[in-house]
Amino acid sequence: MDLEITREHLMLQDSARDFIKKEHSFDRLRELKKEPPLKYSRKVWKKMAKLDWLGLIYPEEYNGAQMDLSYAMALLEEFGRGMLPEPWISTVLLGGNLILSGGSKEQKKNFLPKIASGKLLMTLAYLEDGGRYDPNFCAAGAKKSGENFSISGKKIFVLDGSGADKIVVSARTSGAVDDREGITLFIIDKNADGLKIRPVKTMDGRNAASIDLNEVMVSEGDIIGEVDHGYNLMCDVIDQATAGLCAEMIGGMKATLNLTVRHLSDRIQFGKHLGSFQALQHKSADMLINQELAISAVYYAMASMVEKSDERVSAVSIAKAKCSHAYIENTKIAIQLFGAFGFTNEADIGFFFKRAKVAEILFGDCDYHYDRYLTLNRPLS
Amino acid sequence: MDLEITREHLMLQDSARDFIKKEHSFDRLRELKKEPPLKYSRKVWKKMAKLDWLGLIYPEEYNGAQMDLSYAMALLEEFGRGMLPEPWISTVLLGGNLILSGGSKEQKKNFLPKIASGKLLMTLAYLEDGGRYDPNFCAAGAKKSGENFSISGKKIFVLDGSGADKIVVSARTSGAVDDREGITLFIIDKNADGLKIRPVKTMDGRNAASIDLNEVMVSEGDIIGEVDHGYNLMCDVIDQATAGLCAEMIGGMKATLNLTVRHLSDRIQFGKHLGSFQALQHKSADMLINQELAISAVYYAMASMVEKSDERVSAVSIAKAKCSHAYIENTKIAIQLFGAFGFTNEADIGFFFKRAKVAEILFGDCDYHYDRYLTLNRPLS
Amino acid sequence: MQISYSKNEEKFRDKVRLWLKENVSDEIKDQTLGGSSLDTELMVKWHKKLYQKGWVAPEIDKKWGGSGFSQTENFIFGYEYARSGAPRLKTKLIAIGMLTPLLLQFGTKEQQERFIPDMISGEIQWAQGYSEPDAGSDLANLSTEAVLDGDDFIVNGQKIWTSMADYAHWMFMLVRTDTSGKKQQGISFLLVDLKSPGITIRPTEALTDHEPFCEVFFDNVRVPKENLVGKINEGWNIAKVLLEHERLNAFPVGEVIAALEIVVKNAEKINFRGKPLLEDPVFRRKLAVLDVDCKAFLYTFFRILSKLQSGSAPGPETSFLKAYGAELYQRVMDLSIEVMGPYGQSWYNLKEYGNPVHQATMGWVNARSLTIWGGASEIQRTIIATQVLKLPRK
Amino acid sequence: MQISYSKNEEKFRDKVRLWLKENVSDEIKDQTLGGSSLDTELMVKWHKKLYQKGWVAPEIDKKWGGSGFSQTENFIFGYEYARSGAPRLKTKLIAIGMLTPLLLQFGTKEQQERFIPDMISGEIQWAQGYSEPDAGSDLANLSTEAVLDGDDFIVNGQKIWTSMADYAHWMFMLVRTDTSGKKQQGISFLLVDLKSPGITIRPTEALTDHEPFCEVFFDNVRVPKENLVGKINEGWNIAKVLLEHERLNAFPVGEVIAALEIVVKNAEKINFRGKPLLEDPVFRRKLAVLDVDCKAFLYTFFRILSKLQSGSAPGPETSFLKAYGAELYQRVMDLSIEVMGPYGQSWYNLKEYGNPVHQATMGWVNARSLTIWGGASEIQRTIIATQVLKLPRK
Repeated sequence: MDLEITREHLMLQDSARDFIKKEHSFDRLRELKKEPPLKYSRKVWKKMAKLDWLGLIYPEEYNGAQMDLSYAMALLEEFGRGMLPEPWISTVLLGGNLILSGGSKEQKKNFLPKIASGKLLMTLAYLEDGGRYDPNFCAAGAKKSGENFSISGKKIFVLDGSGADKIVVSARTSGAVDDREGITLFIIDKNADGLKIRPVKTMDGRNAASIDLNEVMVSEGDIIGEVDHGYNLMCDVIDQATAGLCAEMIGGMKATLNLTVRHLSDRIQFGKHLGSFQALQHKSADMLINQELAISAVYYAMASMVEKSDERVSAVSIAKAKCSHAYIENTKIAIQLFGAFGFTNEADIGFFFKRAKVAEILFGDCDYHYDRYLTLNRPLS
Repeated sequence: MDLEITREHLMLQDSARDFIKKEHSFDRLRELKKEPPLKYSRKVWKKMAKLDWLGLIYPEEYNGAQMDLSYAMALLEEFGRGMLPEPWISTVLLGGNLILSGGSKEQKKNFLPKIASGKLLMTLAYLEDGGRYDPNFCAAGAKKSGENFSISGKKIFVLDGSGADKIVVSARTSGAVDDREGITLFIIDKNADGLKIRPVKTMDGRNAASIDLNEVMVSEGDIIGEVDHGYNLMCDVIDQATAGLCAEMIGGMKATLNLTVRHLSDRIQFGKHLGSFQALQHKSADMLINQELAISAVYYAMASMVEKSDERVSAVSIAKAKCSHAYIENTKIAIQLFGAFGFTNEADIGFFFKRAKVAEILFGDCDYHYDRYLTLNRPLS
Repeated sequence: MQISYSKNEEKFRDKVRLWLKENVSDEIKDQTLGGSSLDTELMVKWHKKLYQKGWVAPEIDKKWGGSGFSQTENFIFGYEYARSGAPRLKTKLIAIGMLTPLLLQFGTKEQQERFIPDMISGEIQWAQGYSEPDAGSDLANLSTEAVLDGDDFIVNGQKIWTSMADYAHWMFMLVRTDTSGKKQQGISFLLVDLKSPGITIRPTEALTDHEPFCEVFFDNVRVPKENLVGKINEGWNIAKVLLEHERLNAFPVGEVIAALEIVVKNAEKINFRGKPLLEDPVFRRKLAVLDVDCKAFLYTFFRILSKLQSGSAPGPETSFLKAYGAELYQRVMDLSIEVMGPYGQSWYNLKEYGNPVHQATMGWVNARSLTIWGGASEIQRTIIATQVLKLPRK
Repeated sequence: MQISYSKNEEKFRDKVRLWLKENVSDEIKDQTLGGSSLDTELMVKWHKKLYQKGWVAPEIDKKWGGSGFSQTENFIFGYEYARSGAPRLKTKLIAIGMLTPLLLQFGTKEQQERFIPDMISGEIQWAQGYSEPDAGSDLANLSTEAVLDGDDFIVNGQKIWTSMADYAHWMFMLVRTDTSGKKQQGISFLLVDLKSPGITIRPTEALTDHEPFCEVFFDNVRVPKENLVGKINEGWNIAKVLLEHERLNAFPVGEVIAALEIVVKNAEKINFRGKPLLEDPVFRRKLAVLDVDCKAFLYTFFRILSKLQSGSAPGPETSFLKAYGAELYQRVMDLSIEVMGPYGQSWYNLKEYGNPVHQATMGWVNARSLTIWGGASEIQRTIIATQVLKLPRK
């Protein structure tokens, strides 16, 4: 049993912290908010490539750093702490990861080195209207048409969908709308005929998109894995991204608590430091408790991912349920303890509050994961 | 719109308070706890009769005081505050009330004056193993046998079942085990052949019983209302008793808060009164909030009962859900604020804690009433 | 005891309900029922319409332009108003709810005549100048000073979180006129024309990306002596009365119930694994809890109303209404976002997607402010503990 | 990072599991798994059995009669032990968990040899004398005094909430030996034979109707000087170390998970409208929340264990475990009562009714004490705020 992170993880985190200090700030976020649709910068992205972060989990043969998922999570914790908006989860953990996990040798050679060098941005489009958070709900259809497939349908809340060069789209090649079988994954170019990418405003001021597919033609070579059998691959990759998101959320929680403690230690009311009021002390303690339990769950999920344990799906749901609850809860307390100032865009704390809400929802909210946990661990007879 | 109680209610409450001060104490409760199976005293009961409390809600022609249900609730609030264990709810609001609401003229003449004078104790037996809180779940069967009925089955947690002279028993005369139709109410004498009353220890040290019925013979004259149609009558009476119990719970909450405030105002730790610690102040404030919302719900339920409004069933479920939650929650906080002393039988506060738990469960817990509320107000399409 | 309305009350309710039904447009409801505030232009129009009807200030005498409603009518009106989706007037909380009754109690006849009618007609908008950088929850710590110089006060200092200062024409404010005694002494209550030279107004952006409040800087601003309300150095008592008014006004019973109905309507339309979400047992249970809590909250309002009718004044025990109401509203808003599933990420409206979402996410963010303004929940609980429960202060 | 056991660890776990399965009788489980404590007679028998196996004091060196387990083994053992339904030894918390490591750290060689082996064998039972009527949460306020008179201390005063004083042979206690300085100074740590003349013991009845603690009165009780642990007037530091041990010991991870499994088993057997309650969606949702919280709690224990293994000591950050663990256990117990429906009213066992209820109601009542003993939850949160988060004290 070993749930500690190593010196190598800490070194990676140190360099991430230095990078964020130099290249990023909350004022940069305030600027990016006003720049639709990207909400991040390709320049910073290229610099991240130079640090080998974009190929972090890819094999050396594709110019990757060949590190395991625990390093991705270590890195993401720092991104969460510093609120770095660059599309690391969507490109590296979703899009690229699908190719790494299920792609052909040729696809790997074609895509992974480009991702690692920062030249290619990718994402996954799987949510649909009426399907809530279920990846198996897939009405978008792909019809065989000679050697090719013609895809029509609509996907919503595609993470970093504006600006992605390639979008992996789940589409139904057989079966009923919510069957697990019959889903196929297609790589679609952003400039494909019939594809319309519409930017969507998200609460945290980041980048999402709705995409409409109107008879978009895709060749067989752009299928990841096998026809009809994309579901498991997709779920496994979403789980890895979820674990990564959880690590980001932990970083956000830590920053939230730090900011709050600093505020309580500085501000004076009624002749005393705010932080000396017992009711506020106890709320701060609750924040720590929420945070530490979430951290434990995420570390465990991370370790079970790295170990490819049978528990990993369940562990990811535990981690996401805990993080979804703890992050939004802690930021709510923080806003309250900051008082009126916390309710302004001048305070940094608001970024965490809004990010917490979006992160709570991304890849499924508490109820979705409680439900998934039950289905796995306490199946109905 | 008028939810205030009147001067007459207050006068009734004053006399109840005087009575309890004279005839009752927490040390009396400590004694009664050791006296199975009754857990109350017939002597005190007789004194209550002299004050016209036992016929409070019965018509004058049956020696009652002919007051509406709001007076019953005013009285019960004081019983709850003082923890009077006498079987008022079971005898007056359940047993006698069934006869008042659905009995024949002869039954009324036979039973109500005896109840009013303190000579007759009654109760209702309706819960069964496997039925949880549902009054329609009724496996106990009554078979027609000539002019009579032969009843067999088992009832559990019969309120004040030990010591009751007559027990009204719900038994199935037709239909499936959970049908609403086909339930008939029978008055059974405590000495009837085939009836076995077994005392059950309850957490609050009061009186409950399990009863076994083995071919108990009952004549047609001992049926309340019509054969097969006892369900609605029974539910209406249980609702009245539930509203009464809620009033008792309010009294208990008020006493709980008073005791807690007194403790916090007296005890000194770290050189300050406990009551000056902000975290404890805020918990006390939460107690008040819980209590006041429960009171509002109970007053509304009471008024809708008196007015026989269509809302009354729903209002009772709202009141019971609020009281069930608030009373146990407040007593838990109280025990915590009392610290180790609160965890002993020397402190009075423990009586409220245990009573709160039993009251939470009596006539259905929160979930039961949430469910009932939904069925009434947000029926499934 | 009685839970039903009298015939006359029922008639009054039906009249109010009908008028609101006919006059609150879908355009308005789209904005208000999601918890958001109304566009300025729509708001000005609405205020005019309501003023013509005579319903801007229900509790104020007709001679000032109010409705002169009885307390019961006032309650019925407020409840129906909120449930209808009619917008909360910009002047409601501050000008109608607080300053008008305050001027009626403490103002001179001249002040009343000069300010009240224009306040009700909406011609003059008011802002409130209370908080300062070092005087938030600890309001008595304020330091913006006013020094008498001939017939004028000279005001210097800074106010923050002044709602609508960029929109209002006048401001009422607390100033320090004496520093020698206890903090609570030496505070005065002034009415200030915001066009006065020396005033700088800087809007502050809230988490909603709107600018609902400003910083206001005073640099040797001259305020005529006759704009003092009450006696000099006795402004703290006035402020306290005003806070009571604020608490009762900050009791969003109709709003919270209307908001929950929106949640239900959305849950009816949203599909969850082949059925409306409203039929999902887990969702239903969450709904029942809120439903029951909203009802108990409504009944509490009935209870206080009964008390008012019988002539007893609501004292500090109403303090729990502000805290509980705000927290209940937040819980309803939480569920409103949860209902939306992935759409809960969206910022403002996503109507184009045919999703039954109004401006729920903005309303959700806005709801966080309810436990901060007008005495934070922590302050409310301390008031309950020390003033209602009389717990020792040390 | 690694979540699985090594081959050796797995072997060890299987060995422990097997022995417990063979030796924890149904009679014992009936009592323990409902949250209740074991009958004295059964407990004495069990202690003997466990002692013969050598497993009474897992973390203590074999030369004292302990098991000499490694830290990982110790953890595995503790977790399996609790989940099996084996009873918590009466000596576990106080004698094995606190006094033994404390004597090993601060005691003289003579004290160690005299007391530790008998403590582990169970021949000598110990009580803890800390709290006093005016020293509860504010422990340093204690006033029971010990005055040196020749080779003896003369002890006068009163202790309360001393667990098992009616059952124990010896007691360790904090006494005041100096009143001149700060409260925390002038406290000493004494070992006292409870048969000494001048000691009166009065059991106190708890809400469970048991008598788990006593008041102990000291009237000129003579305690030999050699029974002082550590230096005179330096007992507060010893007590603080001891509180750390108490916190780690008060971390009921196996217990809480075992308790939840009982809830599940009962919910499987209980009928709710024609189906097992375990299949009811609302119940399932409540279960999932607790399930997930229990798992996160377990993983936290793993995390601290990993830290211990890599040589870092758990500091005050473990304080949140006590508070959270106690509250989590209470929540599990709440659900355990809820599951039972009407049977939740019963006091103790109702086996005769064929109901799948052990001693749940007693366990439920008992659980309330967890947030009070060993530093109330409020104290724990203050420790977190001031010592971990370093918030200002004024």
